[in-house]
Amino acid sequence: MSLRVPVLRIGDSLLVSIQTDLDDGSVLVLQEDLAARVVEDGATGVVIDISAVEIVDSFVGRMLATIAAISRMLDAETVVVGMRPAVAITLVELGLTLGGVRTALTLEKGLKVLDDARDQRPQGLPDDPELR
Amino acid sequence: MSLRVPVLRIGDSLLVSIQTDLDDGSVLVLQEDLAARVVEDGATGVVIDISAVEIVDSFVGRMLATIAAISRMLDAETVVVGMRPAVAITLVELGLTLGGVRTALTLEKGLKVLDDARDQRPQGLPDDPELR
Amino acid sequence: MSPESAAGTTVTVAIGAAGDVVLARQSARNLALDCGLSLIDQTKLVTAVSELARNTLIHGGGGGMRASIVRDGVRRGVSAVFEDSGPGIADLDLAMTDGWTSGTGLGLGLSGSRRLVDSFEIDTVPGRGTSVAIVKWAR
Amino acid sequence: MSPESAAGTTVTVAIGAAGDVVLARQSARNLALDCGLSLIDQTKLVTAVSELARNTLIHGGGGGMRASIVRDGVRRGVSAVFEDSGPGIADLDLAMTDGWTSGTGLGLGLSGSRRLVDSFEIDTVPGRGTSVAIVKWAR
Ligand SMILES: Nc1ncnc2c1ncn2[C@@H]1O[C@H](COP(=O)(O)OP(=O)(O)O)[C@@H](O)[C@H]1O
Ligand SMILES: Nc1ncnc2c1ncn2[C@@H]1O[C@H](COP(=O)(O)OP(=O)(O)O)[C@@H](O)[C@H]1O
Repeated sequence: MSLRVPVLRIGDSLLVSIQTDLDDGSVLVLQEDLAARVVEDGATGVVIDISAVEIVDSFVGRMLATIAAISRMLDAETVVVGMRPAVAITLVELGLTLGGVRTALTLEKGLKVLDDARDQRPQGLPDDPELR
Repeated sequence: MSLRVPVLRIGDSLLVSIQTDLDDGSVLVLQEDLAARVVEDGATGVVIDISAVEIVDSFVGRMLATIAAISRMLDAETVVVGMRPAVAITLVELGLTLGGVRTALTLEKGLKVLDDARDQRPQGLPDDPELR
Repeated sequence: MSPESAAGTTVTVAIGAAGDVVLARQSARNLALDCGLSLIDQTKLVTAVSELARNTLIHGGGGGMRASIVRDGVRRGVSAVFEDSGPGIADLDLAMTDGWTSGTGLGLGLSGSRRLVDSFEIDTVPGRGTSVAIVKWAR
Repeated sequence: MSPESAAGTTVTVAIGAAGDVVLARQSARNLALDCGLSLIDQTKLVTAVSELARNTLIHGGGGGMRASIVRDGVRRGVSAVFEDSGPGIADLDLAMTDGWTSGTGLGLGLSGSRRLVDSFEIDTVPGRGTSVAIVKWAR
Protein backbone atom coordinates (compact mmCIF):
# COMPACT_ATOMS: atom_id res chain seq x y z
CA MET A 1 0.00 0.00 0.00
CA SER A 2 3.01 2.20 0.55
CA LEU A 3 3.83 4.88 -1.99
CA ARG A 4 7.40 5.33 -3.09
CA VAL A 5 8.45 8.96 -3.30
CA PRO A 6 10.66 9.62 -6.35
CA VAL A 7 14.19 10.86 -5.71
CA LEU A 8 15.35 13.26 -8.46
CA ARG A 9 18.78 14.55 -9.18
CA ILE A 10 19.83 18.18 -9.78
CA GLY A 11 23.55 18.58 -10.30
CA ASP A 12 25.29 17.11 -7.27
CA SER A 13 22.13 17.16 -5.17
CA LEU A 14 19.17 14.89 -4.68
CA LEU A 15 15.69 16.37 -4.63
CA VAL A 16 12.66 14.86 -3.01
CA SER A 17 9.31 16.59 -3.18
CA ILE A 18 6.66 15.17 -0.88
CA GLN A 19 3.35 15.57 -2.69
CA THR A 20 1.02 13.19 -0.90
CA ASP A 21 0.02 12.34 2.62
CA LEU A 22 2.48 9.50 3.33
CA ASP A 23 1.85 6.66 5.73
CA ASP A 24 4.58 5.82 8.25
CA GLY A 25 5.88 2.91 6.18
CA SER A 26 6.42 5.12 3.14
CA VAL A 27 8.25 7.64 5.30
CA LEU A 28 10.72 4.97 6.42
CA VAL A 29 11.19 3.72 2.87
CA LEU A 30 12.00 7.27 1.76
CA GLN A 31 14.61 7.54 4.49
CA GLU A 32 16.29 4.36 3.29
CA ASP A 33 16.03 5.26 -0.40
CA LEU A 34 17.69 8.59 0.22
CA ALA A 35 20.58 7.08 2.17
CA ALA A 36 21.18 4.57 -0.62
CA ARG A 37 21.02 7.23 -3.33
CA VAL A 38 23.42 9.60 -1.55
CA VAL A 39 26.03 6.86 -1.74
CA GLU A 40 25.18 5.55 -5.23
CA ASP A 41 25.08 9.00 -6.79
CA GLY A 42 27.86 10.46 -4.68
CA ALA A 43 25.51 13.32 -3.87
CA THR A 44 26.77 16.16 -1.72
CA GLY A 45 23.36 17.63 -0.97
CA VAL A 46 19.78 16.60 -0.28
CA VAL A 47 16.81 18.92 -0.69
CA ILE A 48 13.48 17.89 0.80
CA ASP A 49 10.63 20.00 -0.51
CA ILE A 50 7.70 20.00 1.90
CA SER A 51 5.81 22.92 0.36
CA ALA A 52 2.89 20.61 -0.42
CA VAL A 53 2.88 19.06 3.04
CA GLU A 54 -0.07 20.12 5.17
CA ILE A 55 1.07 18.72 8.49
CA VAL A 56 4.33 17.50 9.94
CA ASP A 57 3.78 15.36 13.01
CA SER A 58 6.43 13.95 15.32
CA PHE A 59 6.99 10.94 13.04
CA VAL A 60 7.69 13.00 9.93
CA GLY A 61 9.59 15.57 11.98
CA ARG A 62 11.85 12.85 13.23
CA MET A 63 12.29 11.53 9.70
CA LEU A 64 13.55 14.95 8.60
CA ALA A 65 16.03 15.11 11.48
CA THR A 66 17.13 11.54 10.85
CA ILE A 67 17.69 12.11 7.13
CA ALA A 68 19.79 15.16 7.97
CA ALA A 69 21.90 13.13 10.44
CA ILE A 70 22.31 10.15 8.10
CA SER A 71 23.24 12.36 5.14
CA ARG A 72 25.79 14.18 7.24
CA MET A 73 27.48 10.91 8.07
CA LEU A 74 27.53 10.17 4.36
CA ASP A 75 29.08 13.60 3.76
CA ALA A 76 26.00 15.28 2.30
CA GLU A 77 24.19 18.36 3.57
CA THR A 78 20.37 18.37 3.90
CA VAL A 79 18.07 21.34 3.48
CA VAL A 80 14.32 21.25 4.07
CA VAL A 81 12.52 23.79 1.89
CA GLY A 82 9.04 25.24 1.68
CA MET A 83 7.77 24.65 5.20
CA ARG A 84 4.40 26.36 5.57
CA PRO A 85 4.04 28.88 8.39
CA ALA A 86 1.17 26.92 9.95
CA VAL A 87 3.38 23.81 9.97
CA ALA A 88 6.24 25.67 11.64
CA ILE A 89 3.95 27.08 14.33
CA THR A 90 2.41 23.67 14.98
CA LEU A 91 5.76 21.92 15.18
CA VAL A 92 7.03 24.28 17.83
CA GLU A 93 3.84 23.86 19.85
CA LEU A 94 4.14 20.11 19.49
CA GLY A 95 7.60 20.40 21.00
CA LEU A 96 9.84 19.74 18.01
CA THR A 97 12.31 22.38 16.98
CA LEU A 98 14.30 20.40 14.39
CA GLY A 99 17.50 21.96 15.71
CA GLY A 100 19.84 19.95 13.51
CA VAL A 101 17.91 20.53 10.29
CA ARG A 102 18.75 23.36 7.89
CA THR A 103 15.79 25.06 6.27
CA ALA A 104 15.24 27.50 3.44
CA LEU A 105 12.09 29.21 2.24
CA THR A 106 12.22 28.10 -1.38
CA LEU A 107 13.79 25.44 -3.53
CA GLU A 108 16.05 28.05 -5.16
CA LYS A 109 17.29 29.26 -1.79
CA GLY A 110 17.80 25.69 -0.64
CA LEU A 111 19.95 24.88 -3.66
CA LYS A 112 21.90 28.07 -3.02
CA VAL A 113 22.56 26.99 0.58
CA LEU A 114 23.97 23.71 -0.73
CA ASP A 115 26.12 25.48 -3.35
CA ASP A 116 27.60 27.73 -0.72
CA ALA A 117 28.24 24.81 1.60
CA ARG A 118 29.99 23.02 -1.26
CA ASP A 119 32.28 25.98 -1.94
CA GLN A 120 33.41 25.96 1.63
CA ARG A 121 33.79 22.25 2.02
CA PRO A 122 37.54 22.05 2.70
CA GLN A 123 37.48 24.53 5.57
CA GLY A 124 35.38 22.42 7.80
CA LEU A 125 32.11 20.68 7.77
CA PRO A 126 29.26 21.63 9.95
CA ASP A 127 29.08 19.36 12.90
CA ASP A 128 27.18 18.85 16.09
CA PRO A 129 24.22 17.13 14.54
CA GLU A 130 21.61 16.83 17.23
CA LEU A 131 18.42 14.97 16.63
CA ARG A 132 16.35 17.67 18.29
CA MET B 1 43.53 -13.92 19.14
CA SER B 2 43.51 -10.21 18.36
CA LEU B 3 44.19 -9.16 14.80
CA ARG B 4 46.46 -6.24 14.13
CA VAL B 5 45.14 -3.99 11.39
CA PRO B 6 47.95 -2.76 9.13
CA VAL B 7 48.56 0.98 8.96
CA LEU B 8 49.72 2.05 5.48
CA ARG B 9 51.21 5.30 4.39
CA ILE B 10 50.18 7.42 1.39
CA GLY B 11 52.12 10.66 1.12
CA ASP B 12 51.66 12.54 4.37
CA SER B 13 48.67 10.48 5.39
CA LEU B 14 48.09 7.18 7.12
CA LEU B 15 45.58 4.74 5.70
CA VAL B 16 43.79 2.04 7.60
CA SER B 17 41.33 -0.24 5.88
CA ILE B 18 39.23 -2.38 8.21
CA GLN B 19 38.62 -5.66 6.41
CA THR B 20 37.55 -8.03 9.14
CA ASP B 21 35.11 -8.13 12.00
CA LEU B 22 37.37 -6.88 14.80
CA ASP B 23 36.97 -7.78 18.44
CA ASP B 24 37.04 -4.95 20.97
CA GLY B 25 40.68 -5.62 21.88
CA SER B 26 41.82 -5.24 18.28
CA VAL B 27 39.86 -2.02 18.01
CA LEU B 28 41.72 -0.56 20.99
CA VAL B 29 45.08 -1.75 19.62
CA LEU B 30 44.32 -0.03 16.32
CA GLN B 31 43.55 3.19 18.14
CA GLU B 32 46.92 3.05 19.93
CA ASP B 33 48.85 2.05 16.81
CA LEU B 34 47.40 4.96 14.90
CA ALA B 35 48.24 7.50 17.58
CA ALA B 36 51.81 6.20 17.73
CA ARG B 37 52.20 6.26 13.94
CA VAL B 38 50.84 9.80 13.57
CA VAL B 39 53.67 10.97 15.82
CA GLU B 40 56.40 8.69 14.42
CA ASP B 41 55.60 9.44 10.79
CA GLY B 42 54.67 13.06 11.36
CA ALA B 43 51.47 12.34 9.45
CA THR B 44 49.06 15.20 8.83
CA GLY B 45 46.10 13.03 7.90
CA VAL B 46 44.44 9.74 8.77
CA VAL B 47 42.01 7.93 6.49
CA ILE B 48 39.94 5.11 7.93
CA ASP B 49 38.27 3.06 5.23
CA ILE B 50 35.18 1.27 6.55
CA SER B 51 33.70 0.27 3.18
CA ALA B 52 34.05 -3.41 4.11
CA VAL B 53 32.55 -2.92 7.57
CA GLU B 54 29.08 -4.39 7.91
CA ILE B 55 28.15 -2.92 11.26
CA VAL B 56 29.41 -0.10 13.44
CA ASP B 57 28.22 -0.45 17.01
CA SER B 58 28.73 2.04 19.82
CA PHE B 59 32.18 0.62 20.60
CA VAL B 60 33.52 1.05 17.07
CA GLY B 61 31.65 4.34 16.69
CA ARG B 62 33.40 5.64 19.76
CA MET B 63 36.74 4.40 18.44
CA LEU B 64 36.22 6.44 15.26
CA ALA B 65 35.36 9.55 17.27
CA THR B 66 38.31 8.95 19.61
CA ILE B 67 40.81 8.50 16.78
CA ALA B 68 39.55 11.73 15.23
CA ALA B 69 39.97 13.55 18.55
CA ILE B 70 43.41 12.11 19.29
CA SER B 71 44.72 12.81 15.79
CA ARG B 72 43.46 16.36 16.00
CA MET B 73 45.43 16.85 19.18
CA LEU B 74 48.46 15.48 17.39
CA ASP B 75 47.81 17.93 14.56
CA ALA B 76 46.42 15.45 12.05
CA GLU B 77 43.01 15.44 10.41
CA THR B 78 40.92 12.23 10.27
CA VAL B 79 38.46 11.25 7.56
CA VAL B 80 36.27 8.15 7.68
CA VAL B 81 35.50 6.90 4.19
CA GLY B 82 33.12 4.39 2.64
CA MET B 83 30.42 4.18 5.28
CA ARG B 84 27.58 2.04 3.95
CA PRO B 85 24.09 3.58 3.90
CA ALA B 86 22.70 0.82 6.15
CA VAL B 87 25.45 1.57 8.66
CA ALA B 88 24.67 5.29 8.64
CA ILE B 89 20.95 4.63 9.17
CA THR B 90 21.64 2.19 11.99
CA LEU B 91 24.09 4.49 13.74
CA VAL B 92 21.56 7.32 13.82
CA GLU B 93 18.89 5.02 15.20
CA LEU B 94 21.35 3.72 17.78
CA GLY B 95 21.82 7.32 18.87
CA LEU B 96 25.31 8.07 17.56
CA THR B 97 25.78 10.82 15.02
CA LEU B 98 29.60 11.05 15.07
CA GLY B 99 29.40 14.83 15.08
CA GLY B 100 33.14 15.39 15.33
CA VAL B 101 34.10 12.92 12.62
CA ARG B 102 34.65 13.99 9.03
CA THR B 103 33.36 11.62 6.41
CA ALA B 104 33.73 11.15 2.67
CA LEU B 105 32.10 8.64 0.36
CA THR B 106 35.25 7.24 -1.21
CA LEU B 107 38.96 6.91 -0.51
CA GLU B 108 39.73 9.38 -3.31
CA LYS B 109 37.38 11.96 -1.88
CA GLY B 110 38.79 11.39 1.58
CA LEU B 111 42.34 12.00 0.40
CA LYS B 112 41.12 15.11 -1.39
CA VAL B 113 39.58 16.42 1.84
CA LEU B 114 42.95 15.96 3.56
CA ASP B 115 44.83 17.66 0.71
CA ASP B 116 42.53 20.66 0.88
CA ALA B 117 42.84 20.80 4.65
CA ARG B 118 46.62 20.71 4.32
CA ASP B 119 46.60 23.64 1.90
CA GLN B 120 44.85 25.73 4.48
CA ARG B 121 46.91 24.71 7.44
CA PRO B 122 48.61 28.01 8.24
CA GLN B 123 45.26 29.72 8.83
CA GLY B 124 44.41 27.81 11.93
CA LEU B 125 43.87 24.35 13.13
CA PRO B 126 40.53 22.69 13.40
CA ASP B 127 39.52 22.17 16.94
CA ASP B 128 36.44 21.31 19.00
CA PRO B 129 36.94 17.58 19.31
CA GLU B 130 33.63 16.20 20.46
CA LEU B 131 33.24 12.57 21.29
CA ARG B 132 29.67 12.49 20.00
CA MET C 1 -16.63 19.53 1.17
CA SER C 2 -17.78 16.02 1.76
CA PRO C 3 -21.42 15.62 2.77
CA GLU C 4 -20.54 12.83 5.19
CA SER C 5 -18.77 15.27 7.39
CA ALA C 6 -21.49 17.93 7.61
CA ALA C 7 -22.53 19.22 11.03
CA GLY C 8 -24.22 16.56 13.10
CA THR C 9 -22.67 13.66 11.25
CA THR C 10 -20.14 11.42 12.88
CA VAL C 11 -17.22 10.01 10.91
CA THR C 12 -15.84 6.71 12.13
CA VAL C 13 -12.42 5.42 11.14
CA ALA C 14 -11.24 1.96 12.16
CA ILE C 15 -7.54 2.12 12.96
CA GLY C 16 -5.78 -1.15 12.27
CA ALA C 17 -2.94 -0.33 9.89
CA ALA C 18 -0.64 2.56 8.98
CA GLY C 19 -2.93 3.64 6.14
CA ASP C 20 -5.77 4.19 8.61
CA VAL C 21 -3.76 6.90 10.33
CA VAL C 22 -3.71 8.69 6.97
CA LEU C 23 -7.50 8.25 6.71
CA ALA C 24 -7.98 9.63 10.21
CA ARG C 25 -5.97 12.72 9.26
CA GLN C 26 -7.99 13.22 6.10
CA SER C 27 -11.33 12.83 7.86
CA ALA C 28 -10.30 15.33 10.52
CA ARG C 29 -9.18 17.74 7.84
CA ASN C 30 -12.53 17.52 6.04
CA LEU C 31 -14.40 18.23 9.26
CA ALA C 32 -12.08 21.13 10.03
CA LEU C 33 -12.79 22.65 6.63
CA ASP C 34 -16.55 22.17 7.00
CA CYS C 35 -16.43 23.71 10.42
CA GLY C 36 -14.54 26.77 9.26
CA LEU C 37 -11.40 26.30 11.34
CA SER C 38 -8.62 28.71 10.38
CA LEU C 39 -5.67 27.29 8.48
CA ILE C 40 -3.53 27.26 11.60
CA ASP C 41 -6.21 25.61 13.71
CA GLN C 42 -6.79 23.00 11.00
CA THR C 43 -3.09 22.25 10.99
CA LYS C 44 -2.97 21.93 14.77
CA LEU C 45 -6.03 19.71 14.90
CA VAL C 46 -4.89 17.39 12.11
CA THR C 47 -1.43 17.11 13.66
CA ALA C 48 -2.94 16.13 17.03
CA VAL C 49 -5.21 13.61 15.29
CA SER C 50 -2.19 12.11 13.56
CA GLU C 51 -0.35 11.66 16.85
CA LEU C 52 -3.33 10.16 18.65
CA ALA C 53 -4.33 7.86 15.80
CA ARG C 54 -0.77 6.54 15.67
CA ASN C 55 -0.87 5.93 19.43
CA THR C 56 -4.13 4.01 19.02
CA LEU C 57 -2.44 1.84 16.42
CA ILE C 58 1.01 1.40 17.93
CA HIS C 59 0.42 1.48 21.68
CA GLY C 60 -3.26 0.52 21.79
CA GLY C 61 -2.91 -2.34 19.30
CA GLY C 62 -5.57 -0.81 17.06
CA GLY C 63 -8.97 0.72 17.69
CA GLY C 64 -10.91 3.54 16.18
CA MET C 65 -11.61 7.25 15.88
CA ARG C 66 -15.02 8.93 15.97
CA ALA C 67 -15.01 12.53 14.85
CA SER C 68 -17.75 15.10 14.41
CA ILE C 69 -18.61 18.76 14.38
CA VAL C 70 -19.82 19.90 17.76
CA ARG C 71 -21.49 23.07 19.04
CA ASP C 72 -21.36 24.94 22.29
CA GLY C 73 -23.80 27.84 22.03
CA VAL C 74 -22.69 29.66 18.90
CA ARG C 75 -19.20 28.15 18.83
CA ARG C 76 -18.53 25.32 16.46
CA GLY C 77 -15.65 22.94 16.72
CA VAL C 78 -14.33 19.54 15.75
CA SER C 79 -14.34 16.73 18.25
CA ALA C 80 -12.38 13.50 17.87
CA VAL C 81 -12.45 10.51 20.19
CA PHE C 82 -9.86 7.73 19.98
CA GLU C 83 -10.57 4.38 21.57
CA ASP C 84 -8.69 1.14 21.92
CA SER C 85 -8.83 -1.97 24.08
CA GLY C 86 -5.08 -2.15 24.47
CA PRO C 87 -2.90 -2.35 27.58
CA GLY C 88 -3.87 1.06 28.93
CA ILE C 89 -1.40 3.43 30.55
CA ALA C 90 -0.13 2.55 34.03
CA ASP C 91 1.49 5.87 34.87
CA LEU C 92 -0.41 8.64 33.13
CA ASP C 93 1.67 11.49 34.55
CA LEU C 94 4.77 9.89 33.16
CA ALA C 95 3.12 9.21 29.79
CA MET C 96 2.06 12.86 29.56
CA THR C 97 5.65 14.03 30.12
CA ASP C 98 7.38 15.65 27.14
CA GLY C 99 9.88 13.22 25.71
CA TRP C 100 8.81 10.15 27.66
CA THR C 101 8.18 7.08 25.54
CA SER C 102 7.81 3.42 26.40
CA GLY C 103 8.72 2.58 22.83
CA THR C 104 10.76 4.16 20.10
CA GLY C 105 8.84 7.38 19.50
CA LEU C 106 9.83 10.89 20.49
CA GLY C 107 7.41 10.91 23.42
CA LEU C 108 5.66 14.06 22.20
CA GLY C 109 2.36 12.57 21.02
CA LEU C 110 0.30 12.98 24.19
CA SER C 111 1.97 16.05 25.68
CA GLY C 112 2.30 17.79 22.32
CA SER C 113 -1.22 17.12 21.09
CA ARG C 114 -2.63 18.37 24.38
CA ARG C 115 -0.98 21.71 23.63
CA LEU C 116 -2.43 21.78 20.11
CA VAL C 117 -6.11 21.49 21.03
CA ASP C 118 -8.59 23.34 23.25
CA SER C 119 -9.83 20.38 25.23
CA PHE C 120 -7.98 17.15 25.94
CA GLU C 121 -9.39 14.34 28.07
CA ILE C 122 -7.79 10.98 28.59
CA ASP C 123 -9.31 7.97 30.23
CA THR C 124 -7.30 4.82 30.62
CA VAL C 125 -7.61 1.59 32.57
CA PRO C 126 -4.55 -0.66 32.71
CA GLY C 127 -5.40 -3.93 31.03
CA ARG C 128 -8.63 -2.54 29.59
CA GLY C 129 -7.82 0.21 27.16
CA THR C 130 -7.47 3.90 26.54
CA SER C 131 -9.71 6.64 25.25
CA VAL C 132 -8.63 10.16 24.38
CA ALA C 133 -11.13 12.89 23.50
CA ILE C 134 -10.09 16.21 21.98
CA VAL C 135 -11.91 19.29 20.75
CA LYS C 136 -10.67 22.20 18.67
CA TRP C 137 -13.00 25.21 18.54
CA ALA C 138 -13.30 27.62 15.62
CA ARG C 139 -12.25 31.11 16.70
CA MET D 1 23.87 -20.26 4.24
CA SER D 2 24.76 -22.48 7.10
CA PRO D 3 22.43 -25.44 7.63
CA GLU D 4 22.85 -25.18 11.41
CA SER D 5 20.92 -21.96 11.38
CA ALA D 6 17.96 -23.12 9.33
CA ALA D 7 14.45 -22.41 10.62
CA GLY D 8 13.75 -24.26 13.82
CA THR D 9 17.36 -24.60 14.82
CA THR D 10 18.78 -22.73 17.77
CA VAL D 11 22.31 -21.38 17.73
CA THR D 12 23.97 -21.07 21.10
CA VAL D 13 27.04 -18.92 21.70
CA ALA D 14 28.81 -18.89 25.04
CA ILE D 15 29.99 -15.37 25.79
CA GLY D 16 33.14 -15.34 27.91
CA ALA D 17 35.67 -13.31 25.95
CA ALA D 18 35.83 -10.49 23.42
CA GLY D 19 36.03 -12.95 20.51
CA ASP D 20 32.65 -14.41 21.50
CA VAL D 21 30.99 -11.07 20.82
CA VAL D 22 32.30 -11.41 17.26
CA LEU D 23 30.86 -14.94 17.09
CA ALA D 24 27.50 -13.71 18.35
CA ARG D 25 27.43 -11.08 15.61
CA GLN D 26 28.31 -13.64 12.95
CA SER D 27 25.69 -16.14 14.12
CA ALA D 28 23.04 -13.44 14.12
CA ARG D 29 24.09 -12.38 10.66
CA ASN D 30 23.78 -15.94 9.32
CA LEU D 31 20.30 -16.28 10.78
CA ALA D 32 19.31 -12.89 9.34
CA LEU D 33 20.45 -14.00 5.89
CA ASP D 34 18.61 -17.32 6.15
CA CYS D 35 15.50 -15.55 7.31
CA GLY D 36 15.53 -13.09 4.42
CA LEU D 37 15.92 -9.90 6.43
CA SER D 38 16.63 -6.87 4.24
CA LEU D 39 20.15 -5.47 4.29
CA ILE D 40 19.09 -2.63 6.56
CA ASP D 41 17.24 -4.92 8.95
CA GLN D 42 20.22 -7.29 9.05
CA THR D 43 22.46 -4.38 9.92
CA LYS D 44 20.12 -3.20 12.67
CA LEU D 45 19.76 -6.69 14.15
CA VAL D 46 23.48 -7.45 14.13
CA THR D 47 24.27 -4.07 15.68
CA ALA D 48 21.78 -4.71 18.49
CA VAL D 49 23.25 -8.19 19.02
CA SER D 50 26.71 -6.71 19.25
CA GLU D 51 25.63 -4.23 21.93
CA LEU D 52 23.78 -6.84 23.98
CA ALA D 53 26.49 -9.48 23.70
CA ARG D 54 29.04 -6.95 24.91
CA ASN D 55 26.78 -6.08 27.86
CA THR D 56 26.52 -9.78 28.72
CA LEU D 57 30.29 -9.97 28.75
CA ILE D 58 31.20 -6.66 30.38
CA HIS D 59 28.33 -5.96 32.76
CA GLY D 60 26.98 -9.49 33.21
CA GLY D 61 30.40 -11.06 33.71
CA GLY D 62 29.78 -13.50 30.85
CA GLY D 63 26.85 -15.68 29.85
CA GLY D 64 25.36 -16.74 26.56
CA MET D 65 23.19 -16.00 23.55
CA ARG D 66 20.55 -18.29 22.07
CA ALA D 67 19.34 -17.25 18.65
CA SER D 68 16.88 -18.77 16.21
CA ILE D 69 14.47 -18.10 13.40
CA VAL D 70 10.94 -17.63 14.70
CA ARG D 71 7.53 -17.44 13.06
CA ASP D 72 4.35 -15.60 13.85
CA GLY D 73 1.74 -16.69 11.32
CA VAL D 74 3.37 -15.97 7.97
CA ARG D 75 5.98 -13.57 9.35
CA ARG D 76 9.48 -14.84 9.94
CA GLY D 77 12.04 -13.18 12.11
CA VAL D 78 15.20 -13.66 14.10
CA SER D 79 15.04 -13.97 17.86
CA ALA D 80 18.03 -13.64 20.17
CA VAL D 81 18.08 -14.11 23.93
CA PHE D 82 21.02 -13.00 26.08
CA GLU D 83 21.43 -14.41 29.55
CA ASP D 84 23.89 -13.92 32.35
CA SER D 85 24.08 -14.57 36.10
CA GLY D 86 25.74 -11.25 36.81
CA PRO D 87 24.81 -8.45 39.22
CA GLY D 88 21.52 -7.57 37.48
CA ILE D 89 20.30 -4.03 37.00
CA ALA D 90 19.02 -2.17 40.06
CA ASP D 91 17.40 0.78 38.30
CA LEU D 92 16.13 -0.37 34.93
CA ASP D 93 14.58 2.96 33.91
CA LEU D 94 17.93 4.61 34.47
CA ALA D 95 19.82 1.89 32.61
CA MET D 96 17.46 2.27 29.64
CA THR D 97 18.11 6.01 29.44
CA ASP D 98 20.11 7.22 26.43
CA GLY D 99 23.63 8.02 27.52
CA TRP D 100 23.50 6.53 31.00
CA THR D 101 26.34 4.15 31.81
CA SER D 102 27.62 2.73 35.08
CA GLY D 103 30.94 2.10 33.40
CA THR D 104 32.89 3.63 30.57
CA GLY D 105 30.58 2.95 27.64
CA LEU D 106 28.47 5.46 25.76
CA GLY D 107 25.30 4.29 27.48
CA LEU D 108 23.56 3.58 24.19
CA GLY D 109 23.60 -0.22 24.23
CA LEU D 110 20.23 -0.87 25.85
CA SER D 111 18.31 2.21 24.70
CA GLY D 112 19.80 2.12 21.22
CA SER D 113 19.30 -1.55 20.59
CA ARG D 114 15.68 -1.27 21.69
CA ARG D 115 15.20 1.22 18.86
CA LEU D 116 16.83 -1.12 16.37
CA VAL D 117 14.56 -4.13 16.87
CA ASP D 118 10.83 -4.86 16.76
CA SER D 119 10.51 -6.46 20.17
CA PHE D 120 12.71 -5.91 23.20
CA GLU D 121 12.10 -7.52 26.59
CA ILE D 122 14.38 -7.29 29.56
CA ASP D 123 14.17 -9.25 32.76
CA THR D 124 16.64 -8.59 35.51
CA VAL D 125 16.94 -9.50 39.18
CA PRO D 126 19.57 -7.66 41.24
CA GLY D 127 22.11 -10.17 42.45
CA ARG D 128 20.74 -12.90 40.18
CA GLY D 129 21.27 -11.90 36.59
CA THR D 130 19.83 -10.37 33.46
CA SER D 131 18.09 -11.67 30.38
CA VAL D 132 17.29 -9.63 27.29
CA ALA D 133 15.16 -11.03 24.46
CA ILE D 134 14.89 -9.32 21.09
CA VAL D 135 13.12 -10.08 17.81
CA LYS D 136 13.56 -8.53 14.39
CA TRP D 137 10.85 -9.42 11.88
CA ALA D 138 11.36 -9.66 8.12
CA ARG D 139 9.24 -7.03 6.37
N1 LIG E 1 -3.40 4.39 23.31
C1 LIG E 1 -2.42 4.06 24.14
N2 LIG E 1 -2.42 2.85 24.77
C2 LIG E 1 -1.42 2.50 25.61
N3 LIG E 1 -0.36 3.29 25.90
C3 LIG E 1 -0.31 4.51 25.32
C4 LIG E 1 -1.33 4.95 24.42
N4 LIG E 1 -0.98 6.21 24.02
C5 LIG E 1 0.17 6.51 24.62
N5 LIG E 1 0.58 5.51 25.41
C6 LIG E 1 1.77 5.46 26.26
O1 LIG E 1 2.22 6.77 26.51
C7 LIG E 1 3.57 6.94 26.04
C8 LIG E 1 3.79 8.35 25.56
O2 LIG E 1 2.99 8.54 24.41
P1 LIG E 1 3.36 9.72 23.40
O3 LIG E 1 3.55 10.97 24.17
O4 LIG E 1 2.35 9.73 22.31
O5 LIG E 1 4.78 9.33 22.83
P2 LIG E 1 5.26 8.13 21.86
O6 LIG E 1 4.04 7.65 21.12
O7 LIG E 1 6.26 8.78 20.98
O8 LIG E 1 5.84 7.09 22.76
C9 LIG E 1 3.74 5.89 25.00
O9 LIG E 1 5.11 5.55 24.80
C10 LIG E 1 2.91 4.73 25.57
O10 LIG E 1 3.63 4.04 26.56
N1 LIG F 1 23.70 -7.65 31.33
C1 LIG F 1 23.82 -6.65 32.22
N2 LIG F 1 24.07 -6.92 33.52
C2 LIG F 1 24.18 -5.92 34.43
N3 LIG F 1 24.06 -4.61 34.12
C3 LIG F 1 23.82 -4.28 32.85
C4 LIG F 1 23.68 -5.26 31.83
N4 LIG F 1 23.42 -4.63 30.67
C5 LIG F 1 23.41 -3.31 30.94
N5 LIG F 1 23.65 -3.10 32.26
C6 LIG F 1 23.69 -1.79 32.96
O1 LIG F 1 23.01 -0.82 32.19
C7 LIG F 1 23.89 0.26 31.88
C8 LIG F 1 23.54 0.82 30.52
O2 LIG F 1 23.82 -0.14 29.52
P1 LIG F 1 24.05 0.30 28.03
O3 LIG F 1 22.90 1.19 27.64
O4 LIG F 1 24.27 -0.91 27.22
O5 LIG F 1 25.32 1.23 28.08
P2 LIG F 1 26.86 0.87 28.33
O6 LIG F 1 27.01 -0.59 28.12
O7 LIG F 1 27.57 1.71 27.36
O8 LIG F 1 27.11 1.28 29.75
C9 LIG F 1 25.27 -0.31 31.97
O9 LIG F 1 26.23 0.69 32.19
C10 LIG F 1 25.11 -1.29 33.14
O10 LIG F 1 25.17 -0.61 34.37
